[in-house]
Amino acid sequence: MKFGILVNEGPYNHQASDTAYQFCKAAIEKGHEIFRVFFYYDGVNNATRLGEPPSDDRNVTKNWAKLAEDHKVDLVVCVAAGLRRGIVEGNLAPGFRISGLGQLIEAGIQTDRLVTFGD
Amino acid sequence: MKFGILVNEGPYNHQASDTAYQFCKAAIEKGHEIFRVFFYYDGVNNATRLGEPPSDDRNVTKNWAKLAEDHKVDLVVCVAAGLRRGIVEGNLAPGFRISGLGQLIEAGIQTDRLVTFGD
Amino acid sequence: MSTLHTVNKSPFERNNLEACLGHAQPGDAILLIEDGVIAALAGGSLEGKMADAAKTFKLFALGPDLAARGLDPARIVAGIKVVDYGGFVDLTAENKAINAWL
Amino acid sequence: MSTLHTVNKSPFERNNLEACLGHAQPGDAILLIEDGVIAALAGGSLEGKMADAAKTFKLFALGPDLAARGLDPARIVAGIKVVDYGGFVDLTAENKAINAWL
Amino acid sequence: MDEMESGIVKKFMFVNRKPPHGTVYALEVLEMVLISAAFDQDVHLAFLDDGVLQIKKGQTPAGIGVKNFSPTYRALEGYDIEKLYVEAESLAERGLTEDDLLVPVEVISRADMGKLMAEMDVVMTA
Amino acid sequence: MDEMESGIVKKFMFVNRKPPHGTVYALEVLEMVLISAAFDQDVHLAFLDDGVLQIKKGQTPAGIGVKNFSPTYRALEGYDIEKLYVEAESLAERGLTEDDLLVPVEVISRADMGKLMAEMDVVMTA
Repeated sequence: MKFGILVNEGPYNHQASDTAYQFCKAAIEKGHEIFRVFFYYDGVNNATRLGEPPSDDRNVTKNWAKLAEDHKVDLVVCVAAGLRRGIVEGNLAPGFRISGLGQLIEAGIQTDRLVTFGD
Repeated sequence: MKFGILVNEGPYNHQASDTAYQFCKAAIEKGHEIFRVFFYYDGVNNATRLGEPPSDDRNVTKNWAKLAEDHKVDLVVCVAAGLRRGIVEGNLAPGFRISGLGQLIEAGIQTDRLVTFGD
Repeated sequence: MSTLHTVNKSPFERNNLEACLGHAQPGDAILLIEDGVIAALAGGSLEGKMADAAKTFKLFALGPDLAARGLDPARIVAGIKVVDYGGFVDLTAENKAINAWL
Repeated sequence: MSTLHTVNKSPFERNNLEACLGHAQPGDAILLIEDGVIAALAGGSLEGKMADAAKTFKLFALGPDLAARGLDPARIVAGIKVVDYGGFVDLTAENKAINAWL
Repeated sequence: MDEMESGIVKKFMFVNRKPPHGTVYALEVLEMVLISAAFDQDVHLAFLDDGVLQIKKGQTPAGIGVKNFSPTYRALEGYDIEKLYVEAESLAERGLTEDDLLVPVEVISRADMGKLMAEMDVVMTA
Repeated sequence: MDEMESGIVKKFMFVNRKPPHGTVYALEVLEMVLISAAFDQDVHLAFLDDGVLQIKKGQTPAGIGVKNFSPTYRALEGYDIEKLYVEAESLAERGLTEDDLLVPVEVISRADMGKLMAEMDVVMTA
């Protein structure tokens, strides 16, 4: 089955991004496809490459980047929401790309299920 | 009277930072002193210099920076919370400085009133 | 000396106002700000509760937040006084401590 | 085909679960995740409400979120089934649409 | 765009349960809704709980220093987004009536809102 | 540091009303509390509503991929932070008892919690 994922909140402050990540891992393990993960609202903050969480905690951004690398998952940051909050090409982490909201609507159309994680 | 201000949430996603800013402006107009504004939790995201909100909307970061310039307000971003979320010297907006949580406790001790704005 | 309590969330969505009312002391000031001003709406299911609260506490609502949401100060629960940001500042100065019910 | 509803906030703090229960259709699946698992706690003031809901809906709670919070699966309301992330994925596949009550 | 010519038409619902201004969700959902208009989908907007306040008349956020985006709801019709549903119980709980709303909507009961939601293919919430 | 030698001793209260793990507040409040220990203030911690879950025994967040910071509450005593208050009604509403908590606390009624809060000089909430 083909999944689209919407992440509404940034890293650490809310569990949304962690749950979305665990969901994606489990879906891939079960043989499903993650068509796209779209980061909107404060969710764009997951894509900063400048974050350095304490070494004994998870690194949310790197978790996503590794998932993208290992399983060719398309990680898309909303350009308008990112610009508002200071997530731009200059501080974008590897594995993410910036594009328009249309990519989210497209994910809603092209996938079998769209799953939202938020506050 | 001497005020300390704690901002718990980032710009745009929550009104907290806007309300804190309006509160500070009104306090200064009434002759009070804003001893320090401390940005903690997602509040550190107010200090990015990379944000570019739509031109017909307010620029939260620039509002704070102008207040700091006009009235010598001390804007302090928590170093640990900032590091976790990718707010570091490299993308810090003018008018803000990075320091430790002790600066917040100090504000609680040294001011007449500490006012918190959050989610 | 009394405490100023701030409530910034709608009582329909969250338990902040309920928690505030359960802990504030008689005579304390409670200021509704941001989405908290929704609690001030007259004619709805919370009007009785708010009218009761106005007997025990000094209730205030932030005018700019009412205006932002299109809420008419003439249509809020009796006993809630509308203040601006300057009034908010005065309330923090008049009370000993500020308890933000987040 | 039925809908999967997800609820990620505590019913003590927010109205998400209440809103979900007010709109879900009989036979729909409701999955408690993140702080939403607090609704599953047995022996508290919400147990009756949850036991009633279990008669109309298929109730689930995410095991890793229960464990994170130190909530013993043996002490949750009867009728709530515990699933892991794989079970969450299965629920999304088995239902037509997913409604996240944020 | 490819996706605009996919030929697939799904029932989309944007569920609005949060009040405007206190958080950004109302504004950024609206931006999402406007984009969706380009995809020729069957778009529904639901306003329930505090979400009914998003389309309250007379919003004047200048005093809180925030942009007034509420006139944009009036522009939705121009994008052929005309299926706006408001929950009757949510209005009543807040002492509001249909006259308080700035756009034409269909006011339906909570029970009917639940049934309508059950017909959707994609539900977007914030 | 100057501030650590100010001689001023205020009653500080850190109010915890949110559950752990779903949001970062519990963790980052704890970091704030640890720092406050260096300032020789009269520090109080209050756990009420879902905040009582912050000190629930047996927290095992490995499965959600998050660090387990709950043992840190046990370390507070070593920093001379010993005034921990838990609201009785909040425990009961959640089917919990004092035995469920991982640190020694004083369980007090909601009414007494309100009175205690009224004595504070600085109240920090998240």
